[in-house]
Amino acid sequence: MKKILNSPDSYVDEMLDGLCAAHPEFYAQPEPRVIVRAGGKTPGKVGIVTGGGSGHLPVFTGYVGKGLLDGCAIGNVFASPSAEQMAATMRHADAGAGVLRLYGNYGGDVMNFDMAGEMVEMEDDIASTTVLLADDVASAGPEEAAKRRGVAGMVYAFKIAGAKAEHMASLDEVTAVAQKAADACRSIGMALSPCTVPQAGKPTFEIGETEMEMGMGIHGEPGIWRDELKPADEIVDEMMERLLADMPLGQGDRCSILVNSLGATPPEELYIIYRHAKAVLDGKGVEIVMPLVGRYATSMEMAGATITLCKLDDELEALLKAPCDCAFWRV
Amino acid sequence: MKKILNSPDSYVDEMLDGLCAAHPEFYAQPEPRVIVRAGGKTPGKVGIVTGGGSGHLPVFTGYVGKGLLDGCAIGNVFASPSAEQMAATMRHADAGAGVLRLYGNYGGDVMNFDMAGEMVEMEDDIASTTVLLADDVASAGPEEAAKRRGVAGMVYAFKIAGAKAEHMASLDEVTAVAQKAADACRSIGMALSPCTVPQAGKPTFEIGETEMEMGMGIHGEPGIWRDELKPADEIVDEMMERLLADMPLGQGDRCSILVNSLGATPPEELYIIYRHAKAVLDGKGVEIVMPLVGRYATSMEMAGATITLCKLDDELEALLKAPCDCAFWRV
Amino acid sequence: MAEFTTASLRAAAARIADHAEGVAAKLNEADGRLGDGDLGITVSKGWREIADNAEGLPDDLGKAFMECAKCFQRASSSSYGTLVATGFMSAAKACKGREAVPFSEVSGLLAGACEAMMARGKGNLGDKCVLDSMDAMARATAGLDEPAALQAAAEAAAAETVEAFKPQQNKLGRARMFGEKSAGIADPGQIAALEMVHALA
Amino acid sequence: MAEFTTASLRAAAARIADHAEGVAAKLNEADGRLGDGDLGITVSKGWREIADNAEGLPDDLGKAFMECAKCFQRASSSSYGTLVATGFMSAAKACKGREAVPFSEVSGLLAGACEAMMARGKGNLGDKCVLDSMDAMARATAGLDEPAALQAAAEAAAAETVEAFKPQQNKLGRARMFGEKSAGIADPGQIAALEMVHALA
Ligand SMILES: Nc1ncnc2c1ncn2[C@@H]1O[C@H](COP(=O)(O)OP(=O)(O)O)[C@@H](O)[C@H]1O
Ligand SMILES: Nc1ncnc2c1ncn2[C@@H]1O[C@H](COP(=O)(O)OP(=O)(O)O)[C@@H](O)[C@H]1O
Ligand SMILES: [Mg+2]
Ligand SMILES: [Mg+2]
Ligand SMILES: [Mg+2]
Ligand SMILES: [Mg+2]
Repeated sequence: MKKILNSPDSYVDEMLDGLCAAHPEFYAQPEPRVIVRAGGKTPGKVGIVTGGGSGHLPVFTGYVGKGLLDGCAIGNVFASPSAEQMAATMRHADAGAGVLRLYGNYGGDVMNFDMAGEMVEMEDDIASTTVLLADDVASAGPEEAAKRRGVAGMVYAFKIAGAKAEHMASLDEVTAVAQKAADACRSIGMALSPCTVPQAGKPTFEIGETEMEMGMGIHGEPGIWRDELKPADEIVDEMMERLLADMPLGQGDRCSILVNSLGATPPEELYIIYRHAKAVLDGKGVEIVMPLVGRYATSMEMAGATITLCKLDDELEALLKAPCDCAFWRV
Repeated sequence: MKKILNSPDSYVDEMLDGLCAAHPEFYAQPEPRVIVRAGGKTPGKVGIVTGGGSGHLPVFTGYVGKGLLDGCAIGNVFASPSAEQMAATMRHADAGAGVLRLYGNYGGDVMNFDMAGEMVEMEDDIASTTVLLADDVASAGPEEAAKRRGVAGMVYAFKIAGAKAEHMASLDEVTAVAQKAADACRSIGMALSPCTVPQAGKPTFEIGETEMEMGMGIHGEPGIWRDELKPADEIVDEMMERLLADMPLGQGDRCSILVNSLGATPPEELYIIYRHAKAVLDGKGVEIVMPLVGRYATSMEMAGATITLCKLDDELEALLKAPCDCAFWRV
Repeated sequence: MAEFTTASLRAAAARIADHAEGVAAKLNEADGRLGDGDLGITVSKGWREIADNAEGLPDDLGKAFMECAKCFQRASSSSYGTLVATGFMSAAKACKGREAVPFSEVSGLLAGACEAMMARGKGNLGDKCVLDSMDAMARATAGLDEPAALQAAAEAAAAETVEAFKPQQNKLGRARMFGEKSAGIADPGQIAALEMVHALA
Repeated sequence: MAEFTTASLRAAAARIADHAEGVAAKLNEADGRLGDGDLGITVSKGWREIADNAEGLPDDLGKAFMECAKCFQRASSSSYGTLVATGFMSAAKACKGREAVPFSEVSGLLAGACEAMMARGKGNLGDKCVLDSMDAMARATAGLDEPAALQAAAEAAAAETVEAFKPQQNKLGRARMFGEKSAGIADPGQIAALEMVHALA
């Protein structure tokens, strides 16, 4: 296993220690596997919490910060945190105005977060709502869109809901705009090489020396097809085609686009991808607003990339452009 | 070759097109392979230029921006730009107060930049100076320190010199503080896996499935030893020992530390490294100022990490903390 | 009329925990074929946590089941862990305040757990998952009130469920992503259910 | 007294460009052993660029050499490319304003180029690099003024240099990093120098 670590069992806890030690101005860990904003809470502000497996930095933990999230429950690499940890996160994030649970649509996470919601409602009288990200168009057809996995689109939902909450909107309002952002996102990924989950010690999948998989998930979930690696522009054409088939955009539409590395793929190659993705959108007369290119939602050292489109209206655009601040993203 | 690209020959130019298209507020490309600040120049400000091979984003090009660099000449992956391109960059960066050439100590780059300096002095009457980064302690002993390679330490030099120039200091002053920053930096790297230069099409070096190389350079230059991969804390102990042997730090000293990924190594593992590096410095009573953890100077998809220490006095600390803004770093 | 108590629960937990450790590798492998390969760890860790805390289980069966739920969930938060915990919680509600429960209620407890697990995981019968095992066991044990007969009926039903669903496609959880490829592969959660009742033989 | 002109330069460039293409793979390989494996590309691309622009070279040898420098540097900015360009620039200065230069000056031109390349690359004689070849050729050709004799003396000197330095360690450029491992491996830049004179045989 080619990873820099001390022991698979301490990977996540040492990572969180290091994160808080490096950025004490952003992150605090009031109890194990729970990260909240270092500055404490703003009374009356809706709390936004997320949670999920480790191994996706900056997702999920990294996006705790001003104009973004209030708390995050952290599981082992690619594994759900427990309902108890999620409940604890919600208790820390609640500032009297209720809590939005905003996270990716994965079976284990959903069951645990639902259970956590019931726990804090019963025991702590905390009102809470759920918005699930289900943006990966490769993971289910449009007729089963609710079964889709949540991937990089959650970055937009964090940003937009976070900005709304910062404006002291109510839980219903924050929930509504988070849902609107989630509904406006479509993502698709492609992978070139796997990553290694420390506790498993071996690669998440196997793939030939010159193969790529289109539509693969961020934990190595199977995609749509596997074939010889194609030229960048052809890959982008297919990705954009599948995104736009699911959410048509044309003259007069506005969107943001996130070209995201799964980890190993360098920014050089993301810019090659962006160059052509922009050409595709330009060709359709779609206006690009605040494009994002970088490592926003990763799978440790996996090679590959995802493209997310987030269709914007005036409200979403204003919230996307509102200030935010964490160790990984500042607007 | 597992890379997302259209053709090895277009890799760099398409990357630069995408970079400028994604961040038109930061970067402009007035002629091929020359990147300058989008906003134009500030009359009377010293220009700071750098240059070197592609494949190290954010180094070099990414650090063109306010409070940082004014221009960058870009070569093919891991290859020097030509003297002519460097001269062109200097002409674009000159705003009447002269130009500092600030870059890494690599034979080809030095010869070309020297030649470029002579060209613009003769033809354009531009006064210019040179400061070389030679921070890699693994690349030569202290008695031959001037022969050392420049690696991630250049991030500190860019930041500090850039802040000084923004204060409208003279060429001599900017040069002096850049040299002071360069002298205050020590770096060391370790690599787990190679990367692939598009035009070569094969990995830069070979290394066993469970091996690491201590002291390896960012183009795969040989290091100090190669052995079985060790636990993170042991790796950090050895790296810190070698850095501190070259530049002792103790009670009352202040430094910044950069824990940098060479590309594939994920932030999770950088935080595991940071956690222990901080413990080492804490143990010596050294105060850490503005630690940096992330991908600041990379080798595309190489796996591995570097640690840089930058010893600070009041002047360097103030300049390090001064505002800066580019697509990859905002302070 | 035979009844079960917290003592019965303690004995069962010890037997299942031991058996689960023996079949953990096999369950991991089964889960690896249709998912992330952690099911053996989930089941063995969950039951070990209950067995380790068995001495302290209160006599009130409601509280004892609730404690089991917490143990299981704490030990593993993968889907199966949460579902098992949900089943325990449903039993906790049904047995609240009682120190002995007639074995004739087991069928109803299984049906109640199945329903709670459907609500928690938003799954349906026929999706090829542990719910189908729970439902089959609940139906097979209806009207029985003798431990050995209950176990035999439940095990037979669990075994039939694995075989009956094997040719079908998984419609739930990670395995759903495998689509057609999942046909012909036994559902790991159903195998785990079978192993758990088998441990009580 | 034989003299050389821009026409001689054109003829030489064509011969070296052709030969360099043939040995490019071999030079890449030699450079791969002590560096980044691009020397064959550098040398062949550089000379091809000169040969392609040979027709347009001016009769003023100073300007012609300057044009050669620009061609070489444009085609490749790896160390060797910049060093060769530097050598051409030094020749350009020495020949400025002349349309014919006696072959007896070749030795001096080589020495001058060597000096300029030392200044540019901050290398020293004995560092095991192309400078040693230049110096040896300059010394071996001293006093000669006939093309064939010049070529023969230069080639012999270049060949001896490769062999003489092979057992030593490289003290310059990328190869320096290989330390002791570089002893026993011929310096690629010295091999390239030999191939260039050999092309004129
Ligand atoms: N939503 C669900 N409802 C009911 N059963 C489920 C559900 N999701 C998964 N399962 C069952 O759990 C088994 C997998 O459990 P586990 O390995 O813990 O899942 P994961 O590791 O994917 O979280 C499946 O074989 C299936 O029987
Ligand atoms: N500073 C220098 N001074 C003189 N010769 C040098 C210098 N650096 C390299 N060389 C010569 O150039 C050769 C390598 O050239 P090249 O492959 O172009 O270098 P690189 O690819 O490392 O830039 C070496 O074998 C050596 O003979
Ligand atoms: Mg599983
Ligand atoms: Mg799991
Ligand atoms: Mg070379
Ligand atoms: Mg080179």
